[in-house]
Amino acid sequence: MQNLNIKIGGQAGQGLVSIGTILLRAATQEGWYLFAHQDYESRIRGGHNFFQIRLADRPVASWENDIDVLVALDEATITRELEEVKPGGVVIYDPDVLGPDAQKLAEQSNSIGLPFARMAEELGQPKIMGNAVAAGAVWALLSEDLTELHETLALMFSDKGPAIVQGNQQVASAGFARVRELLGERPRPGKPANPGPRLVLRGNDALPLGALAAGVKFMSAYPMTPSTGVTEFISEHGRRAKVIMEQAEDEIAAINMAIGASYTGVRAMTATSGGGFALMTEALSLAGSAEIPIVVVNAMRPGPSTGLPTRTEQGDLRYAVAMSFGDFPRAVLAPGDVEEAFYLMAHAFNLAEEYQMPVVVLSDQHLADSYTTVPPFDLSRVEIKRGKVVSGEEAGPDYLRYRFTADGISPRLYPGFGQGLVVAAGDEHDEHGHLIEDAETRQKMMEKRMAKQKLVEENALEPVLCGAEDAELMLIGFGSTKGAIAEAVEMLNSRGIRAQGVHLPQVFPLPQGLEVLLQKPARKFIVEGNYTGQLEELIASRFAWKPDGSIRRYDGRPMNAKYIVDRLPGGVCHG
Amino acid sequence: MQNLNIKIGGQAGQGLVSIGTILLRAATQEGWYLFAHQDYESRIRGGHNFFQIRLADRPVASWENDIDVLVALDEATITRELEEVKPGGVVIYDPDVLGPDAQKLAEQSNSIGLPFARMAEELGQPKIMGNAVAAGAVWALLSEDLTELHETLALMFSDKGPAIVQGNQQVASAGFARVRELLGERPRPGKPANPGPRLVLRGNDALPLGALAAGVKFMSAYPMTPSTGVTEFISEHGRRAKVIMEQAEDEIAAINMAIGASYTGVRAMTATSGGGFALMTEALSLAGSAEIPIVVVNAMRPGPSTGLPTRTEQGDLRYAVAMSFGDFPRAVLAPGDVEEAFYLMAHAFNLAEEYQMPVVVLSDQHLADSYTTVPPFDLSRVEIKRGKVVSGEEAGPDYLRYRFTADGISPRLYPGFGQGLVVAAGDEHDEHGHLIEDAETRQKMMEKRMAKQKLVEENALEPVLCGAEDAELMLIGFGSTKGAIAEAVEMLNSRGIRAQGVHLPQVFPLPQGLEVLLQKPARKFIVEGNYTGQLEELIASRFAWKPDGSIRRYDGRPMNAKYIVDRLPGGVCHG
Amino acid sequence: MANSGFVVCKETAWCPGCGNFGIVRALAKALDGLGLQPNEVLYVSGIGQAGKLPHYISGNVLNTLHGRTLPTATGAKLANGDLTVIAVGGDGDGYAEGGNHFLHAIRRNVNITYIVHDNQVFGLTKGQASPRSDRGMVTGTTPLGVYNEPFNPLATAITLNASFVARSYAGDQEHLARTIQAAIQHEGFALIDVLQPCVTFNKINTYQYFRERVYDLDQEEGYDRTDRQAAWARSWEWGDRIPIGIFYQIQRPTLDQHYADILIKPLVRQELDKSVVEEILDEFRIG
Amino acid sequence: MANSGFVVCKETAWCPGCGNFGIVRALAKALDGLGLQPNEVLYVSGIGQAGKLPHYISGNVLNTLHGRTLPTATGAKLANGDLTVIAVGGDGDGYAEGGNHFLHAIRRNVNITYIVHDNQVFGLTKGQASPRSDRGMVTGTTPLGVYNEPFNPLATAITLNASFVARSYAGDQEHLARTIQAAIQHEGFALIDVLQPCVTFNKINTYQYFRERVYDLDQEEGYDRTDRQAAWARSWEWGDRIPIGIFYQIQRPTLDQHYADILIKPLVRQELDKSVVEEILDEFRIG
Ligand SMILES: Cc1ncc(C[n+]2csc(CCOP(=O)(O)OP(=O)(O)O)c2C)c(N)n1
Ligand SMILES: Cc1ncc(C[n+]2csc(CCOP(=O)(O)OP(=O)(O)O)c2C)c(N)n1
Ligand code: SF4
Ligand code: SF4
Ligand SMILES: [Mg+2]
Ligand SMILES: [Mg+2]
Repeated sequence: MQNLNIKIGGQAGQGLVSIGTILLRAATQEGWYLFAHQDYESRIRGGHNFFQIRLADRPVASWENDIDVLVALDEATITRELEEVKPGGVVIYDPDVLGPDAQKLAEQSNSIGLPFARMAEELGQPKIMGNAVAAGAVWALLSEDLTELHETLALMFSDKGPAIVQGNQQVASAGFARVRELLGERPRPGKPANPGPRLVLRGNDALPLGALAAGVKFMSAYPMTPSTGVTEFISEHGRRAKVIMEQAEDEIAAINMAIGASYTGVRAMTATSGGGFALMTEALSLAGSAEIPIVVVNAMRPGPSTGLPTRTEQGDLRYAVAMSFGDFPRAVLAPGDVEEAFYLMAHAFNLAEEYQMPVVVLSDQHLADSYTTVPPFDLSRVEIKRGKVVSGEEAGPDYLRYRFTADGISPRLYPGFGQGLVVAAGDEHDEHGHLIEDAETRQKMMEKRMAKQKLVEENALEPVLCGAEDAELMLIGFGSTKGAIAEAVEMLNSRGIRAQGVHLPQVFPLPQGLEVLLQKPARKFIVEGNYTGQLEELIASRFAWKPDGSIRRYDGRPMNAKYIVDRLPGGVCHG
Repeated sequence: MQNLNIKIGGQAGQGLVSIGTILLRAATQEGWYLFAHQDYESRIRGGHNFFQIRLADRPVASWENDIDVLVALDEATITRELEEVKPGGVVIYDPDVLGPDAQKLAEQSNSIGLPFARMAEELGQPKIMGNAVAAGAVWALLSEDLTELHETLALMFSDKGPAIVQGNQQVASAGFARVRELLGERPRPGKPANPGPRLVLRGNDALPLGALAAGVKFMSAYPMTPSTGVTEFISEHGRRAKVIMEQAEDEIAAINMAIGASYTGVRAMTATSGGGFALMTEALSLAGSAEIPIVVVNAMRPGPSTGLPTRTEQGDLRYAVAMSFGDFPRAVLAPGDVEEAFYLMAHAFNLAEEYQMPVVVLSDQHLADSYTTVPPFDLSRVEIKRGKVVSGEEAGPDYLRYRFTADGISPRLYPGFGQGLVVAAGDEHDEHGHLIEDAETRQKMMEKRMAKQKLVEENALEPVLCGAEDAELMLIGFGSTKGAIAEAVEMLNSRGIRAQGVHLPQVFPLPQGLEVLLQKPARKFIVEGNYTGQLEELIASRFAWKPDGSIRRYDGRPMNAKYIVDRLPGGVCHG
Repeated sequence: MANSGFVVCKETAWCPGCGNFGIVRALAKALDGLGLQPNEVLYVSGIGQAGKLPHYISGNVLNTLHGRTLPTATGAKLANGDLTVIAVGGDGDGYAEGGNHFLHAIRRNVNITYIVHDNQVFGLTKGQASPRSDRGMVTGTTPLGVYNEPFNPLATAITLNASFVARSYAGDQEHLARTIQAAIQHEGFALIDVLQPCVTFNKINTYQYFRERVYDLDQEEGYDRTDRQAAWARSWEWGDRIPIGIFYQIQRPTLDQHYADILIKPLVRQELDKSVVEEILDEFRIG
Repeated sequence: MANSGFVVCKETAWCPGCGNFGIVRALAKALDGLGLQPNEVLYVSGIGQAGKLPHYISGNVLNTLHGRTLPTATGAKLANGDLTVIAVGGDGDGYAEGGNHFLHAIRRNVNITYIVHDNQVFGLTKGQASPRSDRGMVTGTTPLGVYNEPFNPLATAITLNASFVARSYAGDQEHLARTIQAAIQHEGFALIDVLQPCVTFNKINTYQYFRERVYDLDQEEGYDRTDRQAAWARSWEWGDRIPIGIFYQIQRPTLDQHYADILIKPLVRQELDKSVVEEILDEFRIG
């Protein structure tokens, strides 16, 4: 595999996301596969952020530590990130923003000083086009010519008019030319043979796209990082796709609005994070009791409390599984990458409607904000299963919302669609939906609801495997560690250790298939992004089982293959 | 043991709680031990409720099915409860409220018709004194004379003036005389030799008493059955005990007010149930992150959602343990009876302050509303440990709220008590309490907080055992099943089965001592009041262990010894 | 309950004599009078004695959580505008636990009717103070008497520019039925705060108390219900005379009008158009 | 930060030019002017750009959750009335997530000062609409433009009979410092809604916008700040002229006065009197 890692560092508001976005689109256009992740602070201007892109000649699913090209928009990028640059790597910095010490430091490496904003201004363009200068400069290390970069700029700025497009192209060319001039020809990363059309998306794009593909009609949400991207995506495309996205006054209103909409018969969702997720617990429990489908995206960030709002963690797993006073059926899905995010999101709506229950989709900041190249999504793979729904005639006037059935699923009637009345309640109720006090009905109604949980479990998504079947070592994880685990497994296999990766796209209820895997003779490690080992605990509670070891991270940063492999016990790694 | 079970049935608002309360106080006065539980609907008038008292000559901890005396204030009591009356048991009913069919039914047993209200009126007293007539009637089956009953009435109505006291005494005597006349002398339940002074309390009295003994200074709450009794108790005694109890606009405000108060250095608490508990999750997480002590009483009722508001269940255990996005230290206590409720509540405040964390006390409707005779509480056993607190001088101006220490506990300074400034935050922070973004500080701060969790675990309350040490059968439970399990164990031992009961007053973190018990050769059953086996799951996740069987109840009603023993596998019970 | 006429249940969990009976009867009368069918009506309620109302009258029911009446009703109305949505709850539900939603539902001007059973007390939890309790009222949580400034829902709603703000009285079913009809016919958010005696827990604001005080603003010569400032001023009258009637009514755009582009028909009757999703996906396609 | 004078931090997480700088400076000036020491002051804040303020000025800090500023501040003040408690947060924090607490904190009239950084937008989450956003404002969540009726915090507070209701402007530090001093000196709940330009996300309500419009009500001849109806009416002025100053101020009992029996000294300075607990226990003793 050929790889190239570009890291763009600077302050919030300096344009590093623009530079990154230009580059990742142009690079995809040019044919590379890529993975790009973002690291930013909970502030709007200043601080120290970075945007890191890994290009490769085949699909990649995670990030690497060693940097080939560092773009420094500020001094901190030099002082903090320089040590990550590989021997022979290139540093492109803006000399206008570096103090003398940092400049000296930068100059020790293979470095180029380009005054991005000044160059733009000297070319008669606004300062802000310094971003395109930087993009052009990096592009010189990637490509022979400017075609794809110019095309990307044209596409990205098309709504700003031709002058802006041309300005950007002009300054990008200048940046390109300067680097070419200073560094001459350098080896370029290999490209895949037949790349074909692809999408380049973040988790926060794929999740709402999955929802749209599944026919979501109503969303309500209250902004909270890192889930806000999902909300804004649905807002942006709502008019065209005929979806209402109503900003709520708080998360409690958000989920209750969605429940109200869902009750009438539309697919409805909300998205949130951390504290907002906690505030939704009571309503989730209402959805469980009243058997109203609802999909909740929870994009995890490090807790407890406000924690680190813009960082990543997998610390809400225990909570997502446990979030109710009292028992009711549910499912918790945990997509591991952008492609899975799309299809699982659609699946979540099917589960919610087939079992008339809440479904939680666990994302996290790392999945939400990281771009990956993926094959175009296949809408024909998105089957829409709306569960047991009866028409007005079928239902008749004697319709019972909570009719006792063999599988615990009572056919839904949409209110107003027939003579039957649809009575739903969160209080304990009888088949009609009216309130009860007696022990017998209570017990039957609990058993009816929990019968559905059994079905959900029987149909749980099986683990996704990679690596060696006859493994001596197994890495088990869920959610956004999928790519890191896959690459760790590859790394281990390449070192002669037969390793297998087990990714759990469904964490609750856990699939039966996992038990079989746990019985394999391999040494098993659980890899997860939290302090207490929440996945480990979940598996232990279900299968009365303990792993041979665990690899955890809880400093707010994502894992990658190196992080995992470095933490395997010595005997394993060098054995 | 000698036992007598009295059940008073009727509609809400008919006075069955008054009758029950008169009787339980008079009976305690007379020397008996008792256990009394209540069953009522989520309404204010009407429906069918009962109040059941078990008298005995030694302490009792649970209820029995077979009724010796049934008092029927309405028809439903006859149609629904008559079958529970033992052969030879007595039925006292009000003929004025029974239809002819029910009256016929009632007459089939050893029954007495007494028109309670009419009798009161005929004696020139208001209708409402019918309650005292009924109490007097029952008293005739318990005692030779009216002394203790009259004294009780005098005490209970003293604030209403002598006329009311005398009226009640007069009509009670009339009820007493009628029964004596109709039934003649009957065997009376035996009494303990030297009863001595005792208290007769509900869980909802013992918990706030424990809080007062622990020096709680501030409470805020929003009413929710079955926790409201705790709130109203503190309200009632607040002025005298110098405790503020502020009714909040919602549960979110309630816990946040308490956190605000606690931050300044007072012991603070809240109480809630079900949905209200869920709404407190985010703030609990704040208390975890900002290291602010707080005690939350959650009185469980059957969920999910509004569920059965006035019934009992143990379905919030999983939630109490898991209630946070992200990890932070905490403890969850689960008192099993009135006495334990008092001492554990006081202990909860010590834990909260010693480890600067939230502590949840799980009660439930059965514990909350059931009266038990207990020995007077011993305040000298209530030690107050306020944890590491520094004075203004000790702290100095360089005080750091989150100073890194070996055990993870940073000494508290109360704001305004010295030159040092007290900076607390729910966002991730440094030793000062100021916000941070870097991975290193985050990791250290997580480790600091979680170090406390380890201490909490090491000092966890050990299981409370009863029955045979060399048991062949073990019953494990938590919370309000304690009495039922103890009596089941007794029943089994009396049948020649060596049984042991294991009650867990602390459910999180579980004590090490439990593991030792789990290794004993006995067949082990987990007894709990929920559908999914939340305690079982908790033990499984901690010790990778599964029981031999489980006994559960989830119809909203409390367990007792018979319920448990009946559900043990045949081989066990008759083996 | 069948779909012909609005039947009121005989079996309820309410206390005999409770003001809630007047409300449910007036509601049935109002709905019958408007010629609606039960399956066209959706009651959304929270938790409390008031919140049980939907179970006692024919229609579709969504009985949710304490305090969450309004967002749930808003979602339902946005998803199926064909339904006549009636939100109903207690004063605790609406003004304590649900206070935030009260503010923001009004700002949205969603086209629903909101009936608040205002008994000035928490009924179901046995008589604690509500935001509407009179000063000095002694309850289980306020042994020193209620201290807080009583919440004035009418003044607050007018301040938030609610498009229909009324008060009625459970003891006057005619007036209440008429007010409910006007509220349902109003395009936009309509609040009716209904004075509702709680015979068990509120010994201050009784039938007699109200009988002696209420007068009908609708009959008041010269009262201009489009004059916001006058309406606000009038809403403070609470003493020997207590006005009932429509305090304030204006026309302003409703939330569904804001979403007119999307709501070409009710959401629940719109099929998924996969081609639009393809179109959006195509915008992300590269190469 | 040490305990002598109120130092304002140089390092902040705010954007250069943000209105928040004016607020923190005015606050320091006000506190210095009142002769307070940092350890006597407690700032309670929620989450948002505004909520970070306490970290940038000397004093005690309780930085809580988004929207929960007011109940936390209320609890702190009740437990230690010796502290000067200043609640501070954004308009999203206070009027969206925290709307319910806004209503009820005012009703309680707890003796704290509440400073709202009103930038009419959610700053920290990158510019979505807040309840204060002008109609038509296009944001990430309102691509069709803001539709809801803007929330008027002053009119609402006056309706709730808040005892001190003011508006100030971050661009006028003198006025703001003066208003803060008056608020702190006021006995009871004091609201200051501060017009605060967000230079990054709010391109409508800018420094220039306000500079052209604000005028000082405190200088207005004949304005009677105890006249509630007039104050309410004035609070609607938002156009070519935008008033700043104290709109409404009255004396009414405060929450700690209600608890005077208990608060013979601050709760935090009261020792537990075990004999009272014995006394209560004794009442339950039988035999
Ligand atoms: C989240 C939550 N908090 C508290 C409760 C308990 N609760 C049920 S009804 C009620 C108040 C009832 O008062 P109101 O809304 O005025 O209705 P009313 O019974 O007076 O008609 C409360 C506090 C609850 N069910 N859920
Ligand atoms: C419960 C919860 N919901 C949402 C958020 C995300 N959040 C943080 S700040 C904020 C809004 C900020 O707006 P405002 O309060 O006006 O403060 P500003 O940043 O504009 O000063 C939101 C929605 C959160 N932290 N917690
Ligand atoms: S408690 Fe009050 S409001 Fe509730 S039903 Fe009884 S009288 Fe009506
Ligand atoms: S985003 Fe706006 S409010 Fe926040 S710091 Fe920047 S300018 Fe100020
Ligand atoms: Mg009420
Ligand atoms: Mg703001």
